[in-house]
Amino acid sequence: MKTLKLPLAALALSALPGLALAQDGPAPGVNPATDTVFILNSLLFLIGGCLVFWMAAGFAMLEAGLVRSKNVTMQLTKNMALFSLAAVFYWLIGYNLMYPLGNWAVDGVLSGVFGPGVLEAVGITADAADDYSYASTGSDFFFQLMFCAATASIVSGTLAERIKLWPFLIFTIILTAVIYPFQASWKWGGGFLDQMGFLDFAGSTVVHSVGGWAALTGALILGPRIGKYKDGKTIPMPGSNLALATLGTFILWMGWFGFNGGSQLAMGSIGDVADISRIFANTNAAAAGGAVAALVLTQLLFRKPDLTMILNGALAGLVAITAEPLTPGLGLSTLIGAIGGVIVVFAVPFLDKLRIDDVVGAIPVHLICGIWGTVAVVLSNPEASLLTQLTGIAVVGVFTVAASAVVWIILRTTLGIRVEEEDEVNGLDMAELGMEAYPEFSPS
Amino acid sequence: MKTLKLPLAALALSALPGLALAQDGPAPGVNPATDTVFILNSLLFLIGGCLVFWMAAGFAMLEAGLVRSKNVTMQLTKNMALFSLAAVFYWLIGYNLMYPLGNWAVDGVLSGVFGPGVLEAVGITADAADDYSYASTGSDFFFQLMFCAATASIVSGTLAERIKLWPFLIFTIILTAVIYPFQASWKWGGGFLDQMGFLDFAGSTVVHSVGGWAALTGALILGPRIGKYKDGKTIPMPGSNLALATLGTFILWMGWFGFNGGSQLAMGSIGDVADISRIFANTNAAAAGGAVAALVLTQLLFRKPDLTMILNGALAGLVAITAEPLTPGLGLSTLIGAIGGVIVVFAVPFLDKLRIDDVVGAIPVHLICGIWGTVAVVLSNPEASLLTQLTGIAVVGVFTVAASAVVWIILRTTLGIRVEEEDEVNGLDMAELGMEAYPEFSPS
Amino acid sequence: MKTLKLPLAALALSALPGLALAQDGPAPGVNPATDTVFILNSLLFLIGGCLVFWMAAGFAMLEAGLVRSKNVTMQLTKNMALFSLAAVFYWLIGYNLMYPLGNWAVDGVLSGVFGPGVLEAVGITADAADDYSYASTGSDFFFQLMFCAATASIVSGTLAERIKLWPFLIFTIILTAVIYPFQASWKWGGGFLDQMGFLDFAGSTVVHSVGGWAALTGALILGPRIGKYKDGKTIPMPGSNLALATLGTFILWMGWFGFNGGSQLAMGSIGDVADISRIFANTNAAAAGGAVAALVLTQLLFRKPDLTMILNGALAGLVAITAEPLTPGLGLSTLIGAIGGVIVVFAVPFLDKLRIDDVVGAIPVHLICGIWGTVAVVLSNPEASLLTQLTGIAVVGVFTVAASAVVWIILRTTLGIRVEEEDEVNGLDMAELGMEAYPEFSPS
Amino acid sequence: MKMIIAAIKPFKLDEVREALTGLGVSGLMVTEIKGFGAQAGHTEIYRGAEYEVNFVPKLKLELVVPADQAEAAVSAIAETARTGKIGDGKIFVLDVEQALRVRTGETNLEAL
Amino acid sequence: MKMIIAAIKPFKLDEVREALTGLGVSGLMVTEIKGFGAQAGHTEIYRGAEYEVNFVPKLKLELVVPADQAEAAVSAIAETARTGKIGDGKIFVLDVEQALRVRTGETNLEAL
Amino acid sequence: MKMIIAAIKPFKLDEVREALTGLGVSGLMVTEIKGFGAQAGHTEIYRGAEYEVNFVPKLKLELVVPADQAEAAVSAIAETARTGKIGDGKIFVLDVEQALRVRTGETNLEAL
Ligand SMILES: Nc1ncnc2c1ncn2[C@@H]1O[C@H](COP(=O)(O)OP(=O)(O)O)[C@@H](O)[C@H]1O
Ligand SMILES: Nc1ncnc2c1ncn2[C@@H]1O[C@H](COP(=O)(O)OP(=O)(O)O)[C@@H](O)[C@H]1O
Ligand SMILES: Nc1ncnc2c1ncn2[C@@H]1O[C@H](COP(=O)(O)OP(=O)(O)O)[C@@H](O)[C@H]1O
Repeated sequence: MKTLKLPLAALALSALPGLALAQDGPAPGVNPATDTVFILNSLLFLIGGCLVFWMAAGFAMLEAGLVRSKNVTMQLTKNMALFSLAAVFYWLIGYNLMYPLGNWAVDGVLSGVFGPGVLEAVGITADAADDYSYASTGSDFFFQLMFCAATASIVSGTLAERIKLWPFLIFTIILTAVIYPFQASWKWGGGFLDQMGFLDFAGSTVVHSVGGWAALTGALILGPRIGKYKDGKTIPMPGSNLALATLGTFILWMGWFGFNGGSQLAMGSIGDVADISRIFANTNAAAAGGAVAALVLTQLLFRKPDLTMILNGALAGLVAITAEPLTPGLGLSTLIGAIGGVIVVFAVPFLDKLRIDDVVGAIPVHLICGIWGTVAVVLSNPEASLLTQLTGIAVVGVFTVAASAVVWIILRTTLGIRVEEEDEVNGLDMAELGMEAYPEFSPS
Repeated sequence: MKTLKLPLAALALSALPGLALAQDGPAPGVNPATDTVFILNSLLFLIGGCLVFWMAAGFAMLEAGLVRSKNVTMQLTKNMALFSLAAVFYWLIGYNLMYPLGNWAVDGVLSGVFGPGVLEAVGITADAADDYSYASTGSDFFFQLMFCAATASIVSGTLAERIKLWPFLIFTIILTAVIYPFQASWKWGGGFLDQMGFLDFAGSTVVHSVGGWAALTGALILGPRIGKYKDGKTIPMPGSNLALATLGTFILWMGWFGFNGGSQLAMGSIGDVADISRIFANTNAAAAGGAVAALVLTQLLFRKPDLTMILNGALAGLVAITAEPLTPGLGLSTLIGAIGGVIVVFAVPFLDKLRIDDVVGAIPVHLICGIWGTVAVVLSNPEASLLTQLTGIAVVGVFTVAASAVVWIILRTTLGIRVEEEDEVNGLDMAELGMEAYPEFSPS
Repeated sequence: MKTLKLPLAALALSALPGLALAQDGPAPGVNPATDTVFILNSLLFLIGGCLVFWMAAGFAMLEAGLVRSKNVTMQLTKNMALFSLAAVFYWLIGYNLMYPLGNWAVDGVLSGVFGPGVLEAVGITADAADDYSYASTGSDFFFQLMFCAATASIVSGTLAERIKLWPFLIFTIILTAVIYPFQASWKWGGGFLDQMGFLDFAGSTVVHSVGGWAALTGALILGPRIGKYKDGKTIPMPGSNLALATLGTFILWMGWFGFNGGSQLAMGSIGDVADISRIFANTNAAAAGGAVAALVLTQLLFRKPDLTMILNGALAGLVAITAEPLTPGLGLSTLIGAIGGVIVVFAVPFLDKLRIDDVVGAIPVHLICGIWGTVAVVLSNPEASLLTQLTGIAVVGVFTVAASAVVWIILRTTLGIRVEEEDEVNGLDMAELGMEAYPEFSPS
Repeated sequence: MKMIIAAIKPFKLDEVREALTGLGVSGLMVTEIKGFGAQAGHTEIYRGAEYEVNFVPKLKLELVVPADQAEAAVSAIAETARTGKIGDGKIFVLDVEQALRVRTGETNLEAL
Repeated sequence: MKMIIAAIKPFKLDEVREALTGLGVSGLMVTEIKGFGAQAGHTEIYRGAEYEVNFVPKLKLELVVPADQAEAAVSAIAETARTGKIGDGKIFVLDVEQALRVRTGETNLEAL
Repeated sequence: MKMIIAAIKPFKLDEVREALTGLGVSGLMVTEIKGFGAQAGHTEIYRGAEYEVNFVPKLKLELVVPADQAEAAVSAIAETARTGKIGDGKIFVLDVEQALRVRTGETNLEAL
């Protein structure tokens, strides 16, 4: 996801100039060298996509651990459902909206390709490949779909414990079918943000801040949970299961290797695989930096380390490095991540001060650190311009907030988005689903 | 697992005709091109096998989440033990029973190769490879073993909360050593089902329905849990931890990419890797389709979505696409999965009506949707014949039910298979293991 | 990790003699054949490293499940923090200390390279690769880092429920920055243990016994938990969540494929991939052997199978096969693992008899079975000498115990390492962190 | 009014509740407890160490009934909770001086 | 001395505790219970099977107060726990014969 | 007969149980509770927000003993549960009118 699909593919080809001659070898239609490039690129997407898929489980566990037990079934249901709906609607609409492959309805702004994504035929040869110099379409689709679903997962955490199931799912559909792919085409589809030089390697802005903006907009329109703010004070509502939350964080951390590493978009040359290696190492360093920063800072500020902040810190580091996991060294990556961790420790109580109720800390992690990461590209990538980065952040932010606000407000005025007060107090699990996550454990 | 091992390997070779000439290159014994095919094929099995291994954890978590807390330690113990025993006995007996490699004792029916599986020597060259045109034997064994273990995992869920540990484990041994590999040789070992054109890409019938039939037979012989059916009504016995059950489902979903993708059995050509990509995308689409169908249908039928049905729905979609994850498009895959989801929502209460007590819904998911998936091959694969598919389903079903019934009945009349009534009421954990899974949580 | 980095790389190259000629092909700087070797080797490290990373989550879940609920948040915090600190300090100090690449300060004993690890530049070509015949430095660093972190994870389990957070983390820093890499250089950095023919394929001694020795030293200095031994009897303190513990074990089992498989250090030839396949199959067999042995033995000895012992048994099998997962056959691997399982069942109560309080059984699993595995190399590898193996075990043991003891004692006399008695009784979660893992569940 | 406190085997809850409802008992408080009594005392082994299991899971029921209903309620519980095996439980009766329904402020017999 | 036993809705705990502290009540025991009463009885569906939900989560408070404080404590609980909706809970008062503070050995009124 | 209700520190359970068994007490009901009392009240921070921890984990013991054993049982609990630190707990004694053993139907003193 270094850049859009087609140009990169062209680049990959040009990086292997001499290979063409192998074509006049004896096996018609089989060129071991460039075939291998195609295979390895596709393999990168399959492995990477699998890891990013796994992040869906990470979000589910993180969120299930950070809500109160009376809302756990609902949170699990939302995460299962949102991933599945994303899979359906990104295929039906989003994929082609995101990758016009040069066919713009409005140049650089709106894809001219509508309708479901279509894979290559079974058993293709080089001639039949959609893009022989790149990778199989199926692997690309699989990989890209997972990014779209990740965006939606971000929203569910912030709005937990008070939003109605179906309105939330309808928002998810619109987010994954339209909002996410529409803006993503501006960068990764080769649109105007890409053309102006905006850099976002794996999506600090395109994925994370978009999820964060949608979550923030929803949180403002939805309001805080009952009892969260009282007499100017924040009332903690501790998560029901920190073991699950920690598991979720480890899962996300693991999945991020696929998220950032797969965004190299190529593994067929030694340069590419060495770059992917840098990305893996840097991604890990940034997560570690974020966790350590939050550990130390909560000890200093609060006198006791706060595990939930450490988890958020690791994720903050991961989001922060996502816009540029390739060019920084290990030291700078650690630092970029650590600043992410610091941001989170201050941003979580700050949002509370603004009475913006973000149940799992998704806004600090994905939105604020997404912005930080996008800005931080200028620290190591000489091709980045601060102004362009800020422009990209702003354009995506304004669009996502506006689009989300419209959808949220329509949903609020039609179906309503907030559960009944009594249902919220008793928990969404019994009220909306009639099913407790831990029916035998003590009633809450 | 598209077809049996040897023929396919031959096919893979023939697809790369021109590569032979590379042999007269300068490096004696090293042929970069075909070596790479061997490496990539083996790598596919290793990655795929690792993912299918992971499904063992998925089954364990799903089942631990869906039983009552007083039986959780037992369910975990069964899953750990069954996987380990499968590893031992598939190696000792099953692997060679399943892959006669042409040496039949009874032609097309019973392998003539008995005894433990043997791997290639350390540090082989092309000449020493068991099948240079295919993949390393170790990778193949590793991959196939995981399928065998998955079959056994299916049984443990259905029979949970009332079956004695050791009789269950003895059944597992016989299932993994004999029943599964014996019937699997008919298709994947190149036996009579394969010869008659029966198609089962990754095992809707060979794996899932076999596990399902064995589970069904066991459930009939074992009877329902005490108190499950009273005065013609079904008494719900809610699972103790839906977060674990959801985690298990995500794990299984992830592992299925290896299950179906690895069953392409080759990754050394662009056609193969593009096919694997299709399979990944289709597998994901079917799971999503199943989950969405169950979500919508439980909302419509029961007025509230049922998370446990959504989880079953996703798995139903996965089982349904397993017989043919390659040839359908994304739309058809989604549909095949969705029908799986619908099946599950109706089949779960239907089984209850028949007083067949299936604790985790394994029979609807693996057996009924396994049949559905095997039939659905005809929707997209022109080589499939409905009659042949039905024949395969029936042959495997009759054999598995008969063999399982014999084993279950012998076990019942010798060791007994059902725990004492009091032990069942108090929970198997204290009675059979003297160990609670959550000793500090509230007593149940 | 078969042997040190450079010599092996040279070996890998020499194994592909004929490939050199490809260099005079037409594409300057691109050699499909050897490039592919570099790519596949790096890919092995990336996939392997990812799997070993995942083991960090496994340790966290295993330990969180085996401590009492009042200490779960602390155990999670320690595991998150130790991994993150290991990532920082192995980079800052450990990596170069471990891999002198021939630059010794004290020949064969102490690396002469100090300072942070540095990766290759972005977008390298063959000429710019640190070691074109091996793999990318980033992938190597990523892989090696995970081994270092695993060593630290072992310690946290043994010392759980009574050690102060910060002193423990300071020990972790010293362990990962100095103790582990220092001794690891003797074998894997090409130091004197390697030169004398000591064999430890993936680290039964270099990783597992080191973690185990450090844990044992800590346990002796720290003392047992309050109330663990009373009137000459051992008082069980059952783990709070066996589902988590089982999940952790499955995660570790999965991660071990990367741990042992990746230690082949090369995947670019058919010999290497077939060896990796052997390793995967053997690793699985040993784990299964360990689990089955513990299952059967606890049934015989205690009349009821003990799930926590079965989990330890699987891990014991994994540790035991780690010193030599390549040369044994499947039968011997199963046996080596099974003996590990037997060891654990006897060693756990034996340590209790000595009043050495090891909360999760890490000393039996990692230390004792690490020794067993290192000795067992002689059973299948003709190059191994029993005396040399014992020498290696002893040298590493004496060093690690001495170094750890110094650090633990300094920590004890300065900061203190043990929490207040009252805090221990009430649980570390409230006392040291002010945060419960399961705040809504029943008070403990 | 009397408060009846009963320790019963957990799986008997529904049966007992139905019997009590049949008598017109209108409310109940159920608590998960660990019971110690004649039933306790078997030995288990955890990681090789023997220990006594002293407590078994029970449910405690508490219900307040008019004095004249107490006898019938005690009998109903005793009959439905009985399995004849050790550990069936105990029933105790205490005097209650006052009762109040929060929602309405009704007191004593009207509150039940 | 009197023991006041109250079943209340869980989310009312903090309010009730504050009201009681205001009266000078010095201690409290809180238990998570399942309550059965007029509020119970809605139907849910689990995996296609209908069932009655008979029990709802409640908290049980137990506090021992000097006899002359009992009235005030009962009122305080009743007022703060009231939502006016079904299921608000019940309060019972029992007589206590003796009290003892473990730490000091103080007894009866001094022990409270 | 008397019902003794005691709130104690959780880690004291085994000691107290043994002391009671020594006296011939035959049964016990143990409940996990959250206690509010003099001990409560420290401040913690969760995600940057301060809050008071008002409740601490305690165990509640309930046992019914013959009237003449009550004194001894109360003393036994008080002595073994005492640490001398705040939060050691309270013991209350209530009168019990009736007792019944479900298994046998025995009543009152025979039922204990
Ligand atoms: N004296 C008592 N005071 C309070 N609870 C008791 C008493 N005796 C028994 N119990 C409760 O009743 C339960 C059943 O009693 P137990 O002695 O085990 O069986 P049984 O009543 O059949 O003799 C115990 O688990 C305990 O909870
Ligand atoms: N007779 C009773 N004895 C003991 N507890 C009772 C009794 N009646 C009600 N309760 C408790 O009070 C709670 C509230 O009572 P309920 O009848 O549901 O509502 P309301 O008090 O508003 O009529 C119940 O859940 C139950 O725990
Ligand atoms: N008046 C009371 N009524 C009921 N329970 C009480 C009362 N006072 C104290 N308790 C219980 O006793 C426990 C210990 O009391 P606390 O005041 O904290 O310490 P101490 O008894 O040492 O002064 C409390 O947590 C609470 O559960």
